[in-house]
Amino acid sequence: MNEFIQHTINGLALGSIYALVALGYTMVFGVLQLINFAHGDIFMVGSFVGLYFIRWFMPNVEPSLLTTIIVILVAMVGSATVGVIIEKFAYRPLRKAPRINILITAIGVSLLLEYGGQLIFGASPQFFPDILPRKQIDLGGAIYLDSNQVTIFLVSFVLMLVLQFLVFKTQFGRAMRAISHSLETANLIGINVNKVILITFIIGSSLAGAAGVLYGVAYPKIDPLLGLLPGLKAFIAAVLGGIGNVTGAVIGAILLGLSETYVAGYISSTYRDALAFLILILVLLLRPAGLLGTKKIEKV
Amino acid sequence: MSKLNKTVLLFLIFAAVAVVLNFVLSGFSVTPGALFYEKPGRFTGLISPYYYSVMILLCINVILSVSLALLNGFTGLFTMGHAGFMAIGAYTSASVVYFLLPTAPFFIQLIAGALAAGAFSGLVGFFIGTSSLRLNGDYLGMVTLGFSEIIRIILLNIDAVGGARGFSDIPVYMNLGSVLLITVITIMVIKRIRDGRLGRAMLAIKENEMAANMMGINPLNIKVKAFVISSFMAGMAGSFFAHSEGYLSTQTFSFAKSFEVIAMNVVGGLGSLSGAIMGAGILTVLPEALRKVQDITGVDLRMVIYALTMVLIMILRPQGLMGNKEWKWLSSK
Amino acid sequence: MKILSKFFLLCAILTLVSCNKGGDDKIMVGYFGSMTGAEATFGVSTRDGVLLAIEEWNKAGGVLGKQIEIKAYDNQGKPEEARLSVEKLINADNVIAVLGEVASTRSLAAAPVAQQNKVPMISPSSTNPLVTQKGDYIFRVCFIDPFQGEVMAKFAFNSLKKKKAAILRDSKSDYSMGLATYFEKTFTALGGEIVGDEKYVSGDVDFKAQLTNLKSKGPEFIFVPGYYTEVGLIARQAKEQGISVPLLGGDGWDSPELVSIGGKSMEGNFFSNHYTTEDPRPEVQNFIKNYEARFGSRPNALAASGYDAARVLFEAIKRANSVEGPKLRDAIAATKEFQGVTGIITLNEQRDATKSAVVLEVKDGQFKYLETVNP
Amino acid sequence: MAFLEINDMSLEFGGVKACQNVNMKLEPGILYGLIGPNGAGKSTIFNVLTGIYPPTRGDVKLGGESLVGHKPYEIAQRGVGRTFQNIRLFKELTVLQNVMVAFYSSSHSTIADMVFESKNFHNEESEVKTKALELLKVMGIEDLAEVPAGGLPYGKQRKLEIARALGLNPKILLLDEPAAGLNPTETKELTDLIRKIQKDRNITVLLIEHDMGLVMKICEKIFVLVQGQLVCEGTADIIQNDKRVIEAYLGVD
Repeated sequence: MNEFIQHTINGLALGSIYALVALGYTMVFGVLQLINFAHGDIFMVGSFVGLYFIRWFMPNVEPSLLTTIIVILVAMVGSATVGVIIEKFAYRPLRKAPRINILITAIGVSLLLEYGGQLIFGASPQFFPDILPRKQIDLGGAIYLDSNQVTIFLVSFVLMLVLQFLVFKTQFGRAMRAISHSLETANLIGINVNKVILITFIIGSSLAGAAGVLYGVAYPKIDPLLGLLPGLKAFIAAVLGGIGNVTGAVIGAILLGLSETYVAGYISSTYRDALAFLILILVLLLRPAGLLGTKKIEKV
Repeated sequence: MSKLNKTVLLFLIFAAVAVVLNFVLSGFSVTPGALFYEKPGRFTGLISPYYYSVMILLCINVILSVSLALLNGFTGLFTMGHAGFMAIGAYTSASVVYFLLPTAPFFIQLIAGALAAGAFSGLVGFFIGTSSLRLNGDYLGMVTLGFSEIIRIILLNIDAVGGARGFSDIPVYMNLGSVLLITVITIMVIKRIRDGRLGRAMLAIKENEMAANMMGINPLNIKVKAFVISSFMAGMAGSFFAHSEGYLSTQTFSFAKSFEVIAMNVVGGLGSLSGAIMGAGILTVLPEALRKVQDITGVDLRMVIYALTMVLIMILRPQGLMGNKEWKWLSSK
Repeated sequence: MKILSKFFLLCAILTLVSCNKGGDDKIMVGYFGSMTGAEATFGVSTRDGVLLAIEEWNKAGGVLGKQIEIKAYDNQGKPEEARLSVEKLINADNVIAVLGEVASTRSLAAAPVAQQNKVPMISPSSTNPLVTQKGDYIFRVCFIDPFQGEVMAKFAFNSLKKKKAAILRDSKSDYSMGLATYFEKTFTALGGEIVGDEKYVSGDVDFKAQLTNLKSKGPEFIFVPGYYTEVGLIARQAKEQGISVPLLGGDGWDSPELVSIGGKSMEGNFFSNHYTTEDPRPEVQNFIKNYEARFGSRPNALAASGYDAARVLFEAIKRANSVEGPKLRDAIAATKEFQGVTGIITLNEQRDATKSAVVLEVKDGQFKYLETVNP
Repeated sequence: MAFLEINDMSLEFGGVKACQNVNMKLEPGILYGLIGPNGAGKSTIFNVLTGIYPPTRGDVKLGGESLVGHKPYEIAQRGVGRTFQNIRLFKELTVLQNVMVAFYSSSHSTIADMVFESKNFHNEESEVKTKALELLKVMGIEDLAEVPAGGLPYGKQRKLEIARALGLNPKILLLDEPAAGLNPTETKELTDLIRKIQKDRNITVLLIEHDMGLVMKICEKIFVLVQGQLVCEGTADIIQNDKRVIEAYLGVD
């Protein structure tokens, strides 16, 4: 039983990391209907921006909440810049192209960031410094909770609420939803489509940047290929929850994190990734709209 | 003269050309093995074994690329799981030859291996196809990617085929002549399917599935057929890969391999058979040629250039190098 | 159309041109490794070790009066690329010997090519026994999985006096699987007990589920025969899960990054290695000093192995007084008590290095020498 | 018993009633018209007939057999050909290929036939080609046979759609606003053509059209659909004098 509780805690923690990445993923998909393969790599860029910022400007800083917030903000700016460049130079020229072309471009951009990253940052894994004060909480019965796990869980939950507000309560959110419904119509009713998409990219990418730093805090080993798997997992999570749906992304991510941890705990970790893909296949075949996808109105 | 005979004649001409080419390139050896079904032991011909290997790899990539073109280019099914079918083919063929026919003559191994690989891969293709072809566009892509990764993870956990250690000591017997011949046959088969009623139905589905449906065509049936044919060929390519490498590891069949085949189609031009061949040619030769660049720059820029090419082609020339056009010998008239 | 065919032709010409032959005044040595892709760090470190050896020898006048030149090809971590690059090294670049690969899978893919062409191949750190069984031109300068597995089993049982072990192995890595298997064999033969056996996949970052399971089995230590890329995180997460028993591992741990990633959680863990930086032998101290000067970082085990593989080769060329395949092969095979950084190397009948292993403890962020285990 | 029957058919989308209790009986060899204001559900009836939407209630029968539950391609194979309001051609295929596609289900060459280019294959291909060319000739676009369909002018695309539908050798032809977007000359030409085809081949035609003049001129019997309900049926004279029809068209406007 204790083991089960520990697995559950770990699964929730893993899920909230996926959720951080999935939120940005689902935002971009919601507006552009594009599987932004490069999202995982923008997330990687966020980690590295954070790392280099710490190295250059605050090498001997003591772990504190303030430091973490500063690093996160810097990483968000860095990632958003990359996101904007990608949207302007790679995706915008293809706005009217067949979807497959855009998807292939996304794959190309993703490969470019990964291998470019290896050239710039080096291929070796690097250590991400401890910037967040952490504490081990003993829950008794040999069950442990790490303060980082709680932080990340809370951050993803709060971000979800913020996004939810943004999408449903603001002028910008209305414009986003209009574009998501139909790009042409949105254009006709006077929405500046390019601007809204650009802002969506900025939000999505800076979310990825924040996630990148938190990922570094949780798993302090970062390398240029780190975005690949979390990117795919985040996509799976988003599909599971109903792609384009903010709440769905978080729920999907938590469910994915939990099931992966249970499989690794009770069956074999070798099949952990296979399970994730199996979930993807089953969801797409049996319920392509995802768990929360039925309510069309909720679609971003 | 009936058309069937013409096909046979064409086959014989191709075969003769392939054998002569292999003969001249590899080593002027006249044993039946060296002529038809063995990897030459010594290279005294026009090219070194390195180029011989590159050419065999090129043929394998062409088979992969044109088989994907059947799905991607002609039927409009975007799949990202070609590496999975190749893996099934490679491991099936290697297992059949290694465990069941270790002492059989090379040409029996070749045929049995390739057929078993194609058949099993086609069978898996049938099941994946029937279950997932209701989906369209990127979702189909993601599902096939998922299947392909699952196949890879399962293979990694089968100890009999080496698991993480890899499958070694697979008999090596790939001969450029036979691979070349099979490659040309594959191209012709796909060309002829494209030009027949099945191909027209595929193109119709790609253009407008609803209208095709209203013209009495069962889209699911056609898509499954395309899927099975394509996976059969990818499986065969896997078989040739296994027996030209002599060694298999699941690392080869990650989704990077699937992307590579997609890139071949894209570079050449989606929807063009000639484009698929050209794309395979460029993406096989270019990385090798870029080794020279590596000498100059000191760092390996190959993968970066590769990725950049993919993006630039999509932006500047989305129809690929060939567009919809075909070389004369592959055009439908 | 015309432009297209021209482009095609250009590609073909580029390939042809890219085959250049080493001049008579140079000795061409080939290296192949994974220098991009997920395992890039291994290939790059090894290449740097090889480069250092070449530069040192060239500064000292080269070998047989000629300068040594290296041709290094990336294989992106793919076995088929590994095979192709060795084909190119041997047939197009006419190298006299090939150095590589780290991963046994890629050495296994490439070895038949070297064997068939009678060009010696020395693997710096492929530890699977099968590699050198590919033929009499295939060598290695590292010890093999069975030996290292044995070393740690004996160390745990005899020196640490622990009886209950758990294993956490990398199911995607042949190296890790091999070490775990031989560790298990020796440890149970000694009378120890394996209470838990879990797997992960290299590239994973979350090991908590496996650690939770292992913890519940109450082992006295956990054997983690993986690479430093994962072990640092495993150690961290083990502590987070309240696991306080030591972790044991193999030479894949040896990297400065291990301690920076693992931090305090790495303290008190043990691993077997080829050498210790405390070794006062000048080979070792000079290597560390020069490597740091040249590449700005401390060398890891892979760099040291690459360095040794290259030097074993150059010594053999010198002794053979020839670069011809068969003569060179014989000279390499005759390597005896070579003073390598990673130990005193003697190649046995199976063309594997027999050399002693050392056990190191992580203490205050340093790798402290504990004991030497002889084969 | 009528040749094509729609019995008490209703179709709802999540509570929205697209069609309500529609009853239609079509006899062989007659040209029918289906008219009604925008959004009356005319195309929806076509979509039910061709199997795109299964009806919520009621039945559709062709030659006494129910079509409900059959897939669109099965219904097409039974002899229901159609064109689309928003043209759906295979744009990248040539005009000739477009028509040849329709012969898919009536031809038999196997994959082996195609691969070996057997005698069967060649005979069938040339037969299909001849037939397809004939259809193009009927529609007067045979000179464009090798042009990609997407490049045709609008009017010709409409004609090609009809030729393609005829390739199925249909017993009943459903034409969804074939004259939409055409100028008066083209409309006149097309009208004559439709009548000619219908007479020559002795098939049933059901025509949706906005152009009242056209419908009144050529249709032997007309159905009027208003808000998903059939309000009137009969000859042009009856329709023109029906109160409900006048109301629907004039009164509401």
